[in-house]
Amino acid sequence: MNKPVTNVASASADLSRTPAASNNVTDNTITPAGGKSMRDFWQWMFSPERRGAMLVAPALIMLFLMNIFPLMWSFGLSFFHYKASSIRPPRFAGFYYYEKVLTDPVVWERLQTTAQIVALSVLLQMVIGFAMALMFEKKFPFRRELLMLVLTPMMLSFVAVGVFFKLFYEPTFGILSQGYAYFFGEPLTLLATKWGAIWAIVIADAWMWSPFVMLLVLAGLVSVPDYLYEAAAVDRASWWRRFKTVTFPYVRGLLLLALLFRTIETFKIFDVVYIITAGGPGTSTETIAVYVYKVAFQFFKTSQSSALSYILLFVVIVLTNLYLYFVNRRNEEI
Amino acid sequence: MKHKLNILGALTAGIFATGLAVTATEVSAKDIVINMAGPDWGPTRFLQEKFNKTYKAKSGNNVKLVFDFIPWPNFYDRVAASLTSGEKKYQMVVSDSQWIGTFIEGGHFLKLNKYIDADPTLQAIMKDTHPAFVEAYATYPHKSKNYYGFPQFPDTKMTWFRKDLFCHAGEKAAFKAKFGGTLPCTYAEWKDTDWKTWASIGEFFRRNKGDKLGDGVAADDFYGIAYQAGKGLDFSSMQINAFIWQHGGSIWDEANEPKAQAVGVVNNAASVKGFQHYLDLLKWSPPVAKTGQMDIFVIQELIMQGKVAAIINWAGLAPPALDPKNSKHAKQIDFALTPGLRGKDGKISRWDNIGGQPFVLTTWNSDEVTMEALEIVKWWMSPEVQLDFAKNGGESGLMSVMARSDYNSIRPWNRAHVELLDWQKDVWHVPEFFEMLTQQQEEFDKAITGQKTAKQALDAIAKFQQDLLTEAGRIQ
Amino acid sequence: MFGKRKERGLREAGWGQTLFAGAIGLIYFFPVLWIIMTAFKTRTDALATPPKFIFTPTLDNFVSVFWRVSQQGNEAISTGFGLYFFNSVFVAASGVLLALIIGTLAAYGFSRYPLKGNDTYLFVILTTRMLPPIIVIIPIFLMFRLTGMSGSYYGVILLYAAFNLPFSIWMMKSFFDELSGDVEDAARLDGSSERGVFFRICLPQLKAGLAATAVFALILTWNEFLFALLLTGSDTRTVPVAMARTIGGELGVDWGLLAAIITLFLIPVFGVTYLLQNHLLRGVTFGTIKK
Amino acid sequence: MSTIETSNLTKRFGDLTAVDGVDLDVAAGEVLCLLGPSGCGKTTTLRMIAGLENATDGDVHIAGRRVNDLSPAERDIAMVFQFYALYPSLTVAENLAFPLHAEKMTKAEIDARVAVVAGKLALGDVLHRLPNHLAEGEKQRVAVARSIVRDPNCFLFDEPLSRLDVELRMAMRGQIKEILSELSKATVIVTHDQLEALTMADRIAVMRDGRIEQIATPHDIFAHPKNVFVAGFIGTPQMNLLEGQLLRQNGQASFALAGQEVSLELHDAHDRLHAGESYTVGIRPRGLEPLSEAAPGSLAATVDLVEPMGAETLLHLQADDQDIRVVVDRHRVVREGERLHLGLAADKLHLFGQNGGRIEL
Repeated sequence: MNKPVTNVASASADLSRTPAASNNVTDNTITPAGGKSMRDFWQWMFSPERRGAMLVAPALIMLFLMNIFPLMWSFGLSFFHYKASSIRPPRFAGFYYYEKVLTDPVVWERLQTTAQIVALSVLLQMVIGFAMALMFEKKFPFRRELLMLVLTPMMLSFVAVGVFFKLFYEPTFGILSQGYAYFFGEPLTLLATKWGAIWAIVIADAWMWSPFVMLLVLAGLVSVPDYLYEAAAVDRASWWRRFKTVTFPYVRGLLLLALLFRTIETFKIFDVVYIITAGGPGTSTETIAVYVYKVAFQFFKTSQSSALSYILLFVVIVLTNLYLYFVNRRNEEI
Repeated sequence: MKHKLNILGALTAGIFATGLAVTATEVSAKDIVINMAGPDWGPTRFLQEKFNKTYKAKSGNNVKLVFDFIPWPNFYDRVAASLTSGEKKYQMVVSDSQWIGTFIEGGHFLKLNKYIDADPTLQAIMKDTHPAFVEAYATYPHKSKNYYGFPQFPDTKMTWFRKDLFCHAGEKAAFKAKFGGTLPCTYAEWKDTDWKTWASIGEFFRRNKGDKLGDGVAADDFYGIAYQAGKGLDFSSMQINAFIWQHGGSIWDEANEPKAQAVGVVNNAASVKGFQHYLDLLKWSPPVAKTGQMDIFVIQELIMQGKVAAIINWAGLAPPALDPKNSKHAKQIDFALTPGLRGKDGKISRWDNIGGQPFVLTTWNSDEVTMEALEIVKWWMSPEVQLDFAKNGGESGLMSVMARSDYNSIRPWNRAHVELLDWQKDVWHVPEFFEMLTQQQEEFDKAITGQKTAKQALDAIAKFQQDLLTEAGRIQ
Repeated sequence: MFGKRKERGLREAGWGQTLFAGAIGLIYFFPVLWIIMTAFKTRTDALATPPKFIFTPTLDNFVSVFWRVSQQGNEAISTGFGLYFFNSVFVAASGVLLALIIGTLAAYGFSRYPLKGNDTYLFVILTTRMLPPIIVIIPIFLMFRLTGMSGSYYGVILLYAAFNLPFSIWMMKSFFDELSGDVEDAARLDGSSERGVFFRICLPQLKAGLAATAVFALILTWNEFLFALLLTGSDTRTVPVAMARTIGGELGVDWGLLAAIITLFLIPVFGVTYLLQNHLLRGVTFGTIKK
Repeated sequence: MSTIETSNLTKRFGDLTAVDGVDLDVAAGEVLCLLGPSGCGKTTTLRMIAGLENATDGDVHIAGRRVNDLSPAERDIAMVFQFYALYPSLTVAENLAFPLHAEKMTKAEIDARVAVVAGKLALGDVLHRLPNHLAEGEKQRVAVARSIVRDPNCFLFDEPLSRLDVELRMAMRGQIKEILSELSKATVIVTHDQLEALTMADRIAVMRDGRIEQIATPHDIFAHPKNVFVAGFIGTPQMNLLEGQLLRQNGQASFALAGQEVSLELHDAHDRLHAGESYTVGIRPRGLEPLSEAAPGSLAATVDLVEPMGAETLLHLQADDQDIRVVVDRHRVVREGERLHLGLAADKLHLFGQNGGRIEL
């Protein structure tokens, strides 16, 4: 936006034509050309027109090496018959694997399962996160300390959460099951049915990540200007109206942001599922990420898993665009 | 090999390595490092510790064995990633028996026939290794004469039971009164125990909280029997295969490739009967059985914490059960043969699925490294080391060691282990094993959690395997 | 533009709110509390039925974190946890720091000197975080082997930096966007160099943003498992990988030991978050939300 | 010599021409105000002078030197920004010292200079506060102090007073003017507030749509607006601009204004006017005199609204749907609905041709 205008490049080009500069060239027979072109190159590179490019270059290079190159590699593989475990060289396959994946009912089933888990978990995260943010919005003694208690779950590893929640659900030893048995007389076998197992996963995941949503919402809440609340109070707005017209608009964008990040992350949910249910009972809680893991790493159907991943990427990109569309609309409104 | 942070990075490391190689050739005793991938648990830690303390290479080289201890839950992931990516990091690998086909066909595991043929010591070791181990741990194609590995930790399943309950006079009498048979206590009584008695045990020891149990009362709901019924890894196939084989059913037999079929074999009447038998017995197990999560660790926990009277589990998991730090009944747990199916002749069939891990060599090493690795194999398979291993929680693979008069008394489960070896078979070793295993576990789980009948599950398994193996060219 | 969304003073609620939030907070915190309690329990207590809330605490589990008994005899052998702990701190801190440095520079570039197709770049950067990581593992492995980075610190550090980069760029860019360009212009007029503008004018205003970005990146990196499992060697292994040792072996899950490791491993990230808590709250309005 | 010169200064953003061939010439010690409605290109012009914006075309000379290729820092100018642009992380004293770091000065010298300007702008009490803890007026004074702490070639102000309340604005206006006259540098002030421009400027450049409409002293601009835009823009209440056809001219010019025929005495301009063409007649609200009855050259209108302004009263009248503003003495009592006759004194008229240009009378 605010580009400073300097034209060092042209100024220095003038300079190099001065006698002093040409002297320099004749003085030394070996390095001057290199030295000069080096310096020119340097000046070219760091000229203001290229400042933006220079600033982002390290990041782009790093992302290219560490993310984009491997992605392109696997993208390429998705068009070949290839098994990572096999010594046979890849053979061209065209869109074979895309067709295969898109027509595979198993993939659609796994996507459906994933969607169910994502929908429930993200919804729960939004609700819990929002409720807790409202709770912490006001100032009260020990607010800092209590807030830390609530933030802790997201600092735990997936392994820790998975393993301990599985223990909580365990019918004999699990504290949840024992609590249930105390009231209902029989142990809780939550993981025995599809929906029980889905809820088991959703509870663990939502517990872990609601604090994330809470932080974002809280940031929105504390930025609502006081005068709006005062105005709402003067206008004798009901709690709900105040929430809808004053609070929510300030939080909506952040809520959408949380929604996007959590949807993308939950879409990839793997460890918690793998540890708590291993996809069971049967395959009823097997998410798409678990499925990709199996296909890629246990079955070594490298091409198929690559093709599948790219379809997933497409789905996520669509979701993201949708999200960005909403965010942009919001920014225009304000 | 220490990985230190090096500012100049890979380049310096490369030059440094070249420099080392040059200096190394100048002295006679070479530094040779054998990196070995292994799961992080007792049997491999023992190998490392024992090696560090006692191993001296005969060649005079300075041989170091460096274990990469990888947590069990992620062991396969780590090894598979390393091998298939061409990382070439490991010179030796502790493998699971099922994997070897995958990595042999991938060109990662070294065929040992030519080394065995050239070395009488190795020949003697192969001869002395129990045939069940050779078959399961060394051969590919399965049961062929191509050898690839040696037993690192051979494992079998056996019955773990609570002496204080099974040998309790009052309980014994009550059992007799109710079921007419003997509540097994001694080794001989357990040897005569079939699945019918096992079911009676399950029914007999089903006590509610507060009921009388042994000398006291049950502090919690108490159950009679449990065996593995878990969705993860192979935590149900290993037990279900036993039932299928004992009932005369079969799994797809890769030794008869390409004639062997899956449909009509995997789902034949005997197999279905065997699977149904397995399912029927689950009703006497703790409630976790209903969730399809009753894996080998859960049943271990159940007996250690006093929630169940008897289980069937691997010997490899037995040491903690005798450790009072982990087990509430460390003093009361004993081991016996697994129950089996009594035939018309009155004999008990005990076919079961073998466990444990072989270790193998990789293909990308210099001859020198390979020879040193084989020296380590010979050292490990030597009777003294094997005996010491058995004394420290392991099991020997050598028949000569197992035949020693004191072997059975080294650990309380050894007698059963040795006797059961003749009943061991293994699942498939073909590279498709993971797909077959995974799909089978899913279908078994559906039957365990009541979504399918035994027949439906086995039909689905047979069809899947038939299609998969036909596509792979293994069934014609 | 200015002061439009100034943080207002929080409204006061008294001890009543403390009680209410305390009750809810404790319920929410209960699983963590249970884990921490388990760290001080014997195995039998940990699995007791009915569950034990009052028990005789033991420090055995914490001893086991650092020492184990050898397979032969009864010598105490180091478990290497100290090294793993150091590795975790070192790798996470370096990765986050690197991502923060590179990400902040890039964010400054994207914010102040937009390129052609600026938004496209930003979007592509975001999408690199969207795939299940399992899919890029084989090529990354291969790359690491070619460059000799496998098992080294810098390999993982670079990977974690790249892993945190999209997030850092997005977050920092939104902070730069909220800064007034006038201040930078003023500095330019006052004779400041471009470097001076960035370091003396922009960065000091972004302390909160940097802190928030660092905390989020740290939380995401601290517990990273898959890449750590596959790309570290036995000397560079991090705690989450070493932690997995306690959930399968000859003993299923070693509840007390696992809980003890979780508890110890929670301390640094908890501490950092607590110290940066105020910044976190101010700086959390990141990403695509402007003003 | 501290001067600012721009010639043909142009800025295009894609298809949009924000600044279109601006020629300015500010002498040393002179204060030039760039005045115009928002979006007219005045701030962009200022930023191009400062070097914060790249000129698409044209030159900027500061102190006689072409500075197009120099960075803002090299141009040696001081600027006060609309939102003050105080460095939020530096205290007031550090803010004031900041521009001095670029000149090689000792710490003692810097401290001395800071003390001087702080004294001048009464900032002694707040030197150690952060900008966020200052009142609006204090921030403004810090911004001004920071600009004069150095001895730059020239000063640029971007809407310097727009964020102050009326009282502060008046005070600051005087203070800035005083300081500027002391420093006698070329100064450019951007503002949209004509009162600010009229009081502070030596000359005013009125801008619209990227062009300069008129540059002149405040008096000239007020007395001789060069075109309809300037006439309408300068002066409060706004000048009445009535468009009408010249019906005939015979010593007197008869215009059809607001549905009435109004004859005006236009002296020697007659021969430059043509019957049948449209003209705009401009007259300031204070130039209209309410008469009790119709007179030659008067305009009848109905009082619509009476707005007392203290010393005077502003009347809004309605004639054939045209709004006419008249300022009368507060003693004159007018009721809404009353019909008035407005006398148009010829010497207070401004006449503009069809192209909007002024026709000298």
